[in-house]
Amino acid sequence: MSNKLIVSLSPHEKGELSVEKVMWGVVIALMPSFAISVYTFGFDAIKVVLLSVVFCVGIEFLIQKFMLKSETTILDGSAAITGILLAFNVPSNIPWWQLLAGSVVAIGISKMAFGGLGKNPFNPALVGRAFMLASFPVEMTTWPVPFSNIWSPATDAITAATPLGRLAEGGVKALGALTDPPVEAVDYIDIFIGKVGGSLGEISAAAILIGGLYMLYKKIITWHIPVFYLLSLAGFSGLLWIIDPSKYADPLFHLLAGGAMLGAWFMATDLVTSPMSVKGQIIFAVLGGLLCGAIRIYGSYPEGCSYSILIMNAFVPLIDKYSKPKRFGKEVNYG
Amino acid sequence: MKIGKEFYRGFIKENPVFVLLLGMCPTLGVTGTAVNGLGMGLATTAVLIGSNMVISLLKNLIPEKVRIPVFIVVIASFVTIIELTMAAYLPDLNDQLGLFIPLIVVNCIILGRAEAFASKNGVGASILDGVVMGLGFAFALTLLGSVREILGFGSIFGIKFVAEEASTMLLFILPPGAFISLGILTAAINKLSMKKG
Amino acid sequence: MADKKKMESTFFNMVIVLTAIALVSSLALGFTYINTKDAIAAVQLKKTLDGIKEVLPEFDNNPYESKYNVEGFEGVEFYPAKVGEDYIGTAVKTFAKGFTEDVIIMVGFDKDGKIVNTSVIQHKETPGLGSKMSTPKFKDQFMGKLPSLENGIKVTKDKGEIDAISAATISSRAFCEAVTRGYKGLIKGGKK
Amino acid sequence: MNPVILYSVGVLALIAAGSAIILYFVAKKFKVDEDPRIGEVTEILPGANCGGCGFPGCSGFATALVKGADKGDISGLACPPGGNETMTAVGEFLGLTVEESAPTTAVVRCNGTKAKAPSKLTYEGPTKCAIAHTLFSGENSCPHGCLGLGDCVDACDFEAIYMDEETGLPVVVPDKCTSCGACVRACPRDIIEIRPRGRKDRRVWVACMNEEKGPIPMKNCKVTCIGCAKCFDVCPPVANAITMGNNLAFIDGDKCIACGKCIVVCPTTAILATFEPPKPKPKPVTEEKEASEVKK
Amino acid sequence: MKLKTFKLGGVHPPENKKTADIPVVPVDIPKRVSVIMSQHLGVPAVPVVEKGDKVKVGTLIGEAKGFISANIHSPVSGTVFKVDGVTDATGYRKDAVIINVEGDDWEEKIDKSETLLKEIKLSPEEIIQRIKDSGIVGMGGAAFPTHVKYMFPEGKTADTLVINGVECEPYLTSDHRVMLEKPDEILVGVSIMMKAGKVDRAKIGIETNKPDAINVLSEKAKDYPGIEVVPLKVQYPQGAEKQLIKALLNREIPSGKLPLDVGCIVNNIGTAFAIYEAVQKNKPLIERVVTLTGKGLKKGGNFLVRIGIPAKNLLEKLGEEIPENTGKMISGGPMMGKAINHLDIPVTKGTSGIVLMSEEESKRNIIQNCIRCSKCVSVCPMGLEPYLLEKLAEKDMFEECEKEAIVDCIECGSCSYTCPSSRQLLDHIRYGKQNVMRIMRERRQQ
Amino acid sequence: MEYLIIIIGAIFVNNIVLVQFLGICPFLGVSTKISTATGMSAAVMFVMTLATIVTYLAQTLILDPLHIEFMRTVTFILVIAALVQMVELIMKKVSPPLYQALGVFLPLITTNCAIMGVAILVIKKDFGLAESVVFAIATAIGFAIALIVFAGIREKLDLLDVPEAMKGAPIALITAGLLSLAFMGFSGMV
Ligand SMILES: Cc1cc2nc3c(=O)[nH]c(=O)nc-3n(C[C@H](O)[C@H](O)[C@H](O)COP(=O)(O)O)c2cc1C
Ligand SMILES: Cc1cc2nc3c(=O)[nH]c(=O)nc-3n(C[C@H](O)[C@H](O)[C@H](O)COP(=O)(O)O)c2cc1C
Ligand SMILES: Cc1cc2nc3c(=O)[nH]c(=O)nc-3n(C[C@H](O)[C@H](O)[C@H](O)COP(=O)(O)O)c2cc1C
Ligand SMILES: Cc1cc2nc3c(=O)[nH]c(=O)nc-3n(C[C@H](O)[C@H](O)[C@H](O)CO)c2cc1C
Ligand code: SF4
Ligand code: SF4
Ligand code: SF4
Ligand code: SF4
Ligand code: FES
Repeated sequence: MSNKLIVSLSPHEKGELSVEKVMWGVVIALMPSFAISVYTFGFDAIKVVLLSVVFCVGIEFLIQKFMLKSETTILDGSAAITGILLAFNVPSNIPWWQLLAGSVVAIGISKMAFGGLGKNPFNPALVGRAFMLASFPVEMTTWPVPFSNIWSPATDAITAATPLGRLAEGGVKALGALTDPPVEAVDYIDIFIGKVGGSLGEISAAAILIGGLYMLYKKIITWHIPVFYLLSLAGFSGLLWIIDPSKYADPLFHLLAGGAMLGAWFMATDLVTSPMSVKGQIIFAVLGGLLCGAIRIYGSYPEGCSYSILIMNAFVPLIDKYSKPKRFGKEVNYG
Repeated sequence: MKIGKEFYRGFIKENPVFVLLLGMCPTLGVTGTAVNGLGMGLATTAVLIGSNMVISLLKNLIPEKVRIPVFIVVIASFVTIIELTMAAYLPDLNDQLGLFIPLIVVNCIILGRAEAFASKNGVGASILDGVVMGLGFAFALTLLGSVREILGFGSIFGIKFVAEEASTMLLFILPPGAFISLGILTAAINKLSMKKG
Repeated sequence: MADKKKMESTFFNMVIVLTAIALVSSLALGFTYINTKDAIAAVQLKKTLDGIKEVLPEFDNNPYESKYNVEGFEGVEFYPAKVGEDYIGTAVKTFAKGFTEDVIIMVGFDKDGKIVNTSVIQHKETPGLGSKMSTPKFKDQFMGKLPSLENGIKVTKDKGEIDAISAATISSRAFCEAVTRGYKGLIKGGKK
Repeated sequence: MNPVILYSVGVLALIAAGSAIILYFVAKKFKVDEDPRIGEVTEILPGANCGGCGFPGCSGFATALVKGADKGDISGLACPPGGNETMTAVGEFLGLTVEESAPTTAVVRCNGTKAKAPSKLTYEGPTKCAIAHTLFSGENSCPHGCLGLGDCVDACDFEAIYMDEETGLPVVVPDKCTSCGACVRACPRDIIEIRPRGRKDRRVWVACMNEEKGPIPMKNCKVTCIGCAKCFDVCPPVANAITMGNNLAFIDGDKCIACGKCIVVCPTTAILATFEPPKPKPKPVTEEKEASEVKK
Repeated sequence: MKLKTFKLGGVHPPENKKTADIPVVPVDIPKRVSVIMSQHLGVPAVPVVEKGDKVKVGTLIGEAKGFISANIHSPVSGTVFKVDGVTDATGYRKDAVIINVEGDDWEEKIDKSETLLKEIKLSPEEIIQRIKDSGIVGMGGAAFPTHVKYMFPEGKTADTLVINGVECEPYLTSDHRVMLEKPDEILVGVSIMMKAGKVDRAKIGIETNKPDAINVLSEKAKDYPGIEVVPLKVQYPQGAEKQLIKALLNREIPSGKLPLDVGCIVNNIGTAFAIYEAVQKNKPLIERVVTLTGKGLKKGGNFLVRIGIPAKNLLEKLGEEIPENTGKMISGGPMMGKAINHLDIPVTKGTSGIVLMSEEESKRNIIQNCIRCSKCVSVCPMGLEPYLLEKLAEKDMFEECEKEAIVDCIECGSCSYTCPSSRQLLDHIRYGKQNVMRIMRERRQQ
Repeated sequence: MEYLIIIIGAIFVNNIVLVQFLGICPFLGVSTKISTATGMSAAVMFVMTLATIVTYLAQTLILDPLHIEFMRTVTFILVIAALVQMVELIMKKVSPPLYQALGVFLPLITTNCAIMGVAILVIKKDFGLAESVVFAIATAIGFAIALIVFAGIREKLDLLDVPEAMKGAPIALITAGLLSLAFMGFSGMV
């Protein structure tokens, strides 16, 4: 025995989990959506995602190295997730410098200013997106038509209305053949597998679902947040739809269209910015779903998902404070 | 030399905005452009000088218990005078600053300086304090306004330096941008003064 | 701390000092007011007239004084303009809900109902986006157009003739809607 | 006169007079009976709120002082950070005299440096002495020695104590130390002691707290006090400052005359001082560093 | 059928019970043993022998002092060398009686035979007195003086005796071996305890990773009225008494209460065996089964060890050296045990095992920021929020710690074990808990 | 319906702190703890409602008829200051516990733009008395929500050691900015 013995308090055994495993697991879960986006938007999709990841990871590295002068933790994968998700939330023809500005806000202001991984109250990718949306509304709402110019990089922006965009502008009529003259009806199968315009990562509900199930299987997330989020969104929109189907879109549409799926599975579940107790997570998800529906239906933004999650992020400390996990020996049972 | 030191105090060391965090509402509310910031800052400076002067003159006549109401009346009078003058002669700026002009009356700096300085010091010193603090405030507002204007509009004092059609980071003109820019500025000033010790 | 000369807080002192201060300051205010009153009023009037002037050809009456309203068009104001006794057109202050809140504009119609010019009076649209309503590129499209009575005026997306501001169809639409509302009101009220 | 002016003057005067009347009654009926001296004494105090005086914060101390003054006696109350100056000022304000207390400073009573008491174990866990103390005797196995994790450093509000990287021991900077005692309370091993600074800043103290019998601590640390009582024997009878107990020598700072004789006789160099001891008979001196500690 | 277990939290670390099949062998008595006077929870015993006194195996050498304390008997025969301090597992010095061994001469009253004595002759009060006299303490780890558990406060009664055969700690197999090798003795012991506690049913909880022990005991238990063996799902910390009672009886001990408050007495399997020996054979607690194991050891083993024998003698008996890359030695299991400084420390009544861990096993991972994954919350068997308690304790916010029920923590370590960021949760929680308990004590005294 | 629009508008869409920039000083100053934030919110709600009523009456009954609207600033601030003092007095007498809970915040409120701002806003918006009261209450609720949520975040950040240069005001401002960014989601809801 050559070395000094180690002395420490129990437990001496350590578990298998690590931050890296969790984070890279999410990256893997995001790959199906990435594949679909490449299939739909081609080279641009690869370019935007790569750039965004490089920006996010790079900014984190620079800040840690030169401003915080702490150890760099860029390999833990969280900045990569932020990068991918930020890219997933923008159109594929976004100019690179706008993406850079978004990354600076996402990583620099919303994450590193608070001290890095785990300390940020708001979801960085969503802050980045909200920042870009407010700053560059033109570019952020100009979606290239799917399958056009897949392999030739950014030609002129050709706008393809997203399903939610059509809803916001034209009401429920704009979705189907009810309009006069009729436009092509929104095909639910298309939105499910991703043959529609929109941000990179949100187009295919199916791919997101695959990734989400993978995370469930790997125990990276629990089912509560996505399921309750989607349920409450469906419930809210469903109620209105039952009251007046000619005015409001049906709940299935709300679930499949836009960022609801991406948000519910990948962004509302962000560990750092969601509540700790199961009860808290349910409150968070249900209110988030309601807000998402309300913003979509009554607000001026066609897509409420990001804002609903950001708003709920703000409430997380309060939820944490007032919804404690079930304590042992609190509700006593004398069997 | 002493004056230089005073100005350092008002602009950096005891800057009402960055350091004392007073008068935040106008600071955030009207700094969409550098001009607005400057206008607001100067209006506040004018009130501050006036109220400091009057209060230091009256300081021995004011009974302790009605101190605050007297101060408030004095300040409010100056504010109204400024308000009316601006409405008459600077109508555009007045429109831009809107509600925040009458609210100068509740700007904590003014009452704060009245309490902390003018009611204890002579007229000359009080006027100097008003000038220094007011200009410090104006400086902060102009700085913040410039930063927001540059980032948000791509212009400075109304002079555009990017193409008319180019996208700029509009967020910085919106409310969140106000908070964020000020946050970053105060952090920078923190860092500076930390280095200086 | 213990300043000897300070006035003591007796009832009498307090009331007197406070009232005296109030007297002095209200006097000061009153005089300022009287001295600035006319200037302010002039500025105000000029602003309204300038708004009307911008959207109508030369006139020599005071349209502000002959302002009228039309039933069914609450919130829309009509300012008829004349040269001498000849009616030359009406400036209409009208509105419609935009991206965030109401967009308020002034539209000038000549005596045939053709649009002379438009100007934005107040809006809360996104800067750099909806706010482009006041750029000539957008505004000038309206000059000389005669809105149709049943359809008013519309953006191309709605099969109309106005090119919307890119990525701000909602604002553009609101603008058109406001013009249409003004026009319809003008017709209903019977041009004067 | 213009009616506008008349109206405005009237209205404002009315409101102002009204407010003044109300305020007068506020002031009269609900007078707060706080002793104004408390606030003023608080102003005199340094405002560090360190608790060194034994009261909750400076205002608590001020209350106690004023109460004491009413009884005509504030002796026994002292503000360590403010020192005599502050207490004299307070005393002057309250019209009382304050006895001068000898200036004091904190000293570290362990000299088990990394070299003298090499570590045999590696500790893994939070860098808090209080936590390590509950776990084990320390990396160098001395159950009375410094754990070197710096609770005392964290406790000091005045940056008067820092960790020497090389020795692994805390070092007090006497000029910054206010004798507030926060470090004393923080150290789980009672290693830090507040001692008189001594005349001309000359202090002598036993830098060891080990209560074991000689040979046992010697295994862990070369500079441990073995309780041999040689210092006790040389201490001049005029001073008689040294007491023995629990296999440990203790030098009473009030009695010590800082002659430095004990330093020379200590077989393990467990006694430290802030000055060069009188020339000893040539003796193998190991690494000067510790002996001349705290000279800066 | 769904296996019983507790509902809230829990983890399942790798079991590594490689010594489960190795029979217990006695360790030779060395020339000198040191018997520490504070081997149990509570007030240390007071030595009642002096230097030079002759002692036999079973002679009382330390007397209980105070209500919660236990007698200590000589584990060997010989002469008292001295009464002095020895360093214990943590490096602090404790009072001990050091005895030079001479032969193996037992007190006459002790029945050394192997025969099984089933008939219980003593009355409950006599049983409790015997337990007390024999210095029996809990063998489950905490070493709580056992007789105290049977001296019910006024107005309290128990209805169930819970026997803890869970041994949920990884590596350790001493309870497992005792169950396999002494099933009858255990069951008699349990019957004695039932009589002492005036209860008519006993439940023995055993996790299903010990199927042989479940089989043997449930087979034999048929002959003993009121005793039931309950297989439990494998999950740590099932062995903690609150969780065990929850698993077996679905009763929850309220915060701050004892098992007796829900009508239970909990004792370890080894305690049952010790009680059998004390009551039926009049043999005080002078030896126990200790597991010596570790990945680096070729074999490892289970040993019957007299109290006071240095731990290194187990290794000698095994015929192995300390593995080259040993990084940590633990007395007890890897989840709850204490790291020890060297192997010269004497075995005590509470030593259930010695685990040697390699350097990489024992090095902690780099601490990262808490990512709020809530894993610690979900594994905490007490329903606490370890991530929060850690932060509050670190910042010395003891008032808030108290509000967050830090004293409920059973120090199981599940949270630290699970944390993906390798945060030192339990370390800080312990610190907070100690301070909160101190504050509460001070408050009570006022 | 009209009231609903006023309420939602004042609480969320045009939140007084996050969108209108009024009452920022207490928002930054009294938000380090949830408990104090709650106390402050209650005090603001109380005073804001009262002040709005009183200033509304002052405007419609005194200033308007006499055509001395230019005296608004002076009158309002005096009335508010006097009112706050009076409330303090009455509260102390009638309900000491309430005074304990809210009283400490009262002096802070005199120089709070939010109170004065709302008083002026209701005049500018031509609200009736009932509408003004609803607006004042809703605005105060908006203030309370922003303040309490913000306090929650800050309480949490206190435990988390943010970088040295960001401690205090900078991080509070950035958090407020992000909060305001999140609240942009409500835009257009009325
Ligand atoms: C932050 C933000 C601000 C916007 N502001 C406006 C606006 O002021 N006016 C407008 O018409 N559309 C605005 N929009 C865009 C609308 O949501 C909508 O996408 C657009 O009007 C659709 O019109 P298009 O068909 O011209 O793209 C904004 C969008 C965002 C994200
Ligand atoms: C101060 C104290 C008093 C106790 N009193 C009793 C008691 O009266 N009855 C009882 O059954 N157990 C009593 N216990 C024992 C505990 O319930 C528990 O079994 C013992 O602390 C060991 O628990 P552990 O091994 O789970 O840590 C007491 C423990 C302590 C620390
Ligand atoms: C986390 C934890 C795990 C425990 N695991 C066991 C165990 O596996 N076996 C056991 O007998 N006691 C275990 N205990 C101790 C029991 O809680 C309880 O104190 C013991 O069974 C009482 O019996 P005793 O007094 O006879 O030792 C554990 C305690 C804790 C806190
Ligand atoms: C399940 C899961 C979801 C995540 N979602 C996001 C996200 O939506 N946006 C983001 O920036 N980071 C996300 N991350 C990465 C990381 O948690 C995040 O960057 C932290 O908020 C940074 O402190 C996610 C991580 C996990 C494990
Ligand atoms: S060194 Fe100790 S006694 Fe001296 S100031 Fe620091 S904490 Fe107080
Ligand atoms: S002196 Fe005490 S508190 Fe300071 S480092 Fe040493 S053990 Fe820790
Ligand atoms: S050690 Fe305490 S806090 Fe951690 S899981 Fe166990 S009971 Fe919960
Ligand atoms: S398990 Fe670790 S990382 Fe996860 S919440 Fe708990 S302390 Fe934080
Ligand atoms: S400036 Fe608005 S509250 Fe201080």
